[in-house]
Amino acid sequence: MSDAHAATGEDVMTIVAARALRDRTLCFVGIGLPSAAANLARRLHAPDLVLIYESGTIGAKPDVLPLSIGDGELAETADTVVSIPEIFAYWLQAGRIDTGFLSGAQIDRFGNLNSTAIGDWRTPRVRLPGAGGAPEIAAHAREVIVVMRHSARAFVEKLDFVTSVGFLDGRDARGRAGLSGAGPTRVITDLGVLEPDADTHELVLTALHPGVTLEAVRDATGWPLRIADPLATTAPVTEREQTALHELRRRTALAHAPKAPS
Amino acid sequence: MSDAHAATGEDVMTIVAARALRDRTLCFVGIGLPSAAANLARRLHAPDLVLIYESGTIGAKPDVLPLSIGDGELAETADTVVSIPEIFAYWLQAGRIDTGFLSGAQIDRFGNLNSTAIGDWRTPRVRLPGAGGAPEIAAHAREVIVVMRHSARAFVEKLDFVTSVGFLDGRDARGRAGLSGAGPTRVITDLGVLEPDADTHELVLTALHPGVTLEAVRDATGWPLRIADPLATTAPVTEREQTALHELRRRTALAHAPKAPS
Amino acid sequence: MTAVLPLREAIAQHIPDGAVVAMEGFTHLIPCAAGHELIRQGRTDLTLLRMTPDIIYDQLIGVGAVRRLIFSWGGNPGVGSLHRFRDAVENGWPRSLELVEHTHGTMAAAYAAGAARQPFATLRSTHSDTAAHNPAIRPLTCPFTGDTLLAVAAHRPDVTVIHAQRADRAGNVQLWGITGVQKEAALAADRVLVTVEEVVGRLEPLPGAVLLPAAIVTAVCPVPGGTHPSYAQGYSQRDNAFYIAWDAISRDRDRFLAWIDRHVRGTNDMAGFLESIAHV
Amino acid sequence: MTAVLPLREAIAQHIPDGAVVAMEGFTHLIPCAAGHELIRQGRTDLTLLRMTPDIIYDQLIGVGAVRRLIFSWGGNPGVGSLHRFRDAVENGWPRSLELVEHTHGTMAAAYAAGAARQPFATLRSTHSDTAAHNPAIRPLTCPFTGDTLLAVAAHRPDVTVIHAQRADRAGNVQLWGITGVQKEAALAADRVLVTVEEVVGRLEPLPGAVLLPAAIVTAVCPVPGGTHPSYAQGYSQRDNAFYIAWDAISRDRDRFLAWIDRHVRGTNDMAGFLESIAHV
Repeated sequence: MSDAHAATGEDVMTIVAARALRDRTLCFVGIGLPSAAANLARRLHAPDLVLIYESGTIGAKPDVLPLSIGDGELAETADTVVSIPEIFAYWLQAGRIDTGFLSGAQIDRFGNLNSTAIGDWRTPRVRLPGAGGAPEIAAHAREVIVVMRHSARAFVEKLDFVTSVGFLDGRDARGRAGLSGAGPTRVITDLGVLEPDADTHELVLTALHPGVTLEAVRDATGWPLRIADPLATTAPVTEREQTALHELRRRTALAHAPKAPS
Repeated sequence: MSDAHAATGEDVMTIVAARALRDRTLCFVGIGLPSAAANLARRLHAPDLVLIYESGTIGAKPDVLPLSIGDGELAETADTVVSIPEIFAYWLQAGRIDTGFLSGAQIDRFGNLNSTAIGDWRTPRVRLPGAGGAPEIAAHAREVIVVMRHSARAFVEKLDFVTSVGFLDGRDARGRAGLSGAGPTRVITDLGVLEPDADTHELVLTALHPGVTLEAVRDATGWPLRIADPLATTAPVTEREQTALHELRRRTALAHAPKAPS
Repeated sequence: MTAVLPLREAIAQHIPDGAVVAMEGFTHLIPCAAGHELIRQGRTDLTLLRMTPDIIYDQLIGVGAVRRLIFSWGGNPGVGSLHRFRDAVENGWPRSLELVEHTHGTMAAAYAAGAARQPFATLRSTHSDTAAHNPAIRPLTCPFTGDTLLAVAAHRPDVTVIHAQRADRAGNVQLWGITGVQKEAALAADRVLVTVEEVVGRLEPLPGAVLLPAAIVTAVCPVPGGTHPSYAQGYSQRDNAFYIAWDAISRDRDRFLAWIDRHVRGTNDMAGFLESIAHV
Repeated sequence: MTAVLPLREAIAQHIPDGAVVAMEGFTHLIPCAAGHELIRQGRTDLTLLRMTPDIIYDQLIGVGAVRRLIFSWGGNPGVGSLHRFRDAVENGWPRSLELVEHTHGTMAAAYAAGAARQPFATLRSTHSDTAAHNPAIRPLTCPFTGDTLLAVAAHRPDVTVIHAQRADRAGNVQLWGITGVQKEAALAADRVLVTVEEVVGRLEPLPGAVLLPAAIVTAVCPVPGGTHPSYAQGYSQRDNAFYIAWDAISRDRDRFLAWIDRHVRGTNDMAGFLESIAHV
């Protein structure tokens, strides 16, 4: 791989997330990295991945990455556009989504996420945007992929607010709560990949990205992190993956560049 | 009025029902006489009457009378066509309908209607089509106009089955049941017009159609009928009304005549 | 993903004896060809759902294919009674028919709840006796106002069958005109069979059209004219004369059975059926 | 019936201080001109509802017009925080802001329940703490399965304001593209104000278009470009640069107030606003 195309942490997260998407499945997409990953997967191994954005566009096939969930191109290229109540009731709650992406300001060892507030909800130190559709994705998607940067401020012992549930307090808590989806099956960070233990459902580090040390991951995790044995190394980013991602970003930047005044 | 255009009982019911519809209101229409009355009103005094059929067509403007609730012309001339769940939840239950029409095999003195079964529900002597949307019209329309032929078999002391509620057992029973609409504000028959007493909500004969005797109405009513004092006489059918109705029926017959084989 | 296959195979594969089947269509787009195919294949013990069972359900009931009917209005629209339905309910002929009776409001809400995979829908009570006779409808107290509302158990058919104007080869389905409760009925089912007027390369978007994504469509079966005597807007006209004629055909048990033998069991498919009734 | 009138009059007539107002739009078709007009007319003590409060709500919060916010996601889409919203919640500036917080699912269901005039909607629990902090969401036991679901009290705004592409002179309103929750929000309200790109003689039906019948529309106000910096598909482009620029404008209290004085209070209408920001 040439130096000009060296993979950043964001690149690796995006590409590893894209790899996790199977062709001909339904993927619920948010703006930012999830959208990049899903659209990258469409250009690589999953041309028939069905993209559903919470704005109601089913089967959107954008040529460049949307800047917002409601970009016109999503509606124009979709198989159909339905209302928000319909997306949430008939598609998400109904359990039709194969894969949902989530992120958050904080995550705990059971994959629960906070995107609401740091500090007390009533008098927060930092007020975050809030739930959006994340709790529905967390509860109802058949599986959830969490994508977030690894840091001790984000990977915390205890959440200030549980916006979106992972495995609650672990073991069979999620099943007992009547949640149909499998929960977060992997957490992809800029350092590695975490997956839930089959019994306890505690997140376990299962892979390190190339060049990342175990110590770096431990330092960036706010709880005593369990490590899989053997611990895998993520397959390196291929030139094809890196080129496809750069090309997608290049076209996106071009399309969204401010127009000259008319 | 010429003999060729002598008004039948059906004509009088249709025309008196049409007169009851105010312009620029929303009318929920069933096939048959209600549809004829509503479309006649559109051609007489209520050109901007909004016709809503339970098939989901809002603002249908058919040129001839539809043969079924789902005729293509209803969809083609409507302002919009919405789904059945939407018509029932967002329009009917929401109380947006000004006037709904109902009929039935049986009616009692409080305007309750049976269109389900004669005899026991499990082992009926005569099985009727059933509820359809009638109970929702009865409960949720702002007012209901009942149109049915007067006979002692139909105007009964006690219903075998209450498909659609009028004033339940009278007085303030309807209000206590939490029903928002005003209930049946008039019952138009081929003999006259009945309206609920303001206190007891028992149906009272308030008008006789021209040429009909009080005795004929009493004979055709299965309970001791209360008579308003003074008792009005329905304004005679005008030539304009009769002509408009005949013209509507003529065009309808022509439009629905079997086509020659192609 | 969606299979495009002949109706006969789709019915054979997906609708066994005893299945719970919704064949929806609100006057428009009634999937009659699929009903005939169930009769030809001798399917029995079916639980059928439909808001407005009409002629095709009268036929299925009349041949004894139906054990239970979940419905809200059973008549021959604009004509009168369904005589086979009445004979089954009033006289148990050819077998007794269990009724689960709704109003249109509760029936539509039950499909919508099924489409959303929640156990029940909530709506305002109409105080109809209909609800009192239906074990799938129960009172529910509003936790905010204390009002009594109705809870209606969700419809979750094994299979929903509908007819649409068009599908593409990927299995996306497009229907327009009066689309009734078909979207909800399809989304409420485990499997969805769709007969269509035609399969096209690309579905041109149309005003008022509903699109069912291929992801929820199990099988698409090309059956031009598959709604007869109903219609498909843009493709066929409603055969009003047939609705009227059905009254006499269905009134008499022997005449009905002879009609079924000749026109349904005696033909192979919708084309054969349409040919056979054209020469009566 | 619907009145066609200037936005200034519609706001003056229909939105008093203290009103409960939903100004909906899901990234597309956000009724920003109406928000500016509320600021110009000095409206205060408003309860505002919206699934995705963004820049226009940030402005209303920043000038102190809002007492209570009912919402599910408050951010500058694709950019980051809403600084005026954060300043109100974190520091009570310029006044404290009461939050009633939903998830998108409960928020959408609450509008749908309001549209149907039933006291609450039912849906499956997501076990989010969000519901636990919202008194308008309570547990509900399914009378069939015993499962615990959520009951969400209906949204019933005094006024819903939306922006649409077109209306006809009778007051029928047509919108297309991403139409979000606007139909439900409109049907849930007592009064409905609609700003439109244009009023036309006849609304040509379009694929994917939603039509709101005149019967539910209180007033139509022609405001071309009334969504800026959002967009109206077929009429305008999203001003992405403005969303990015808003981050710096809104981060500082004084700069924000100066901006409001110059571009909102210092202009008479959307045309004036667009002119004023074009020359920055």
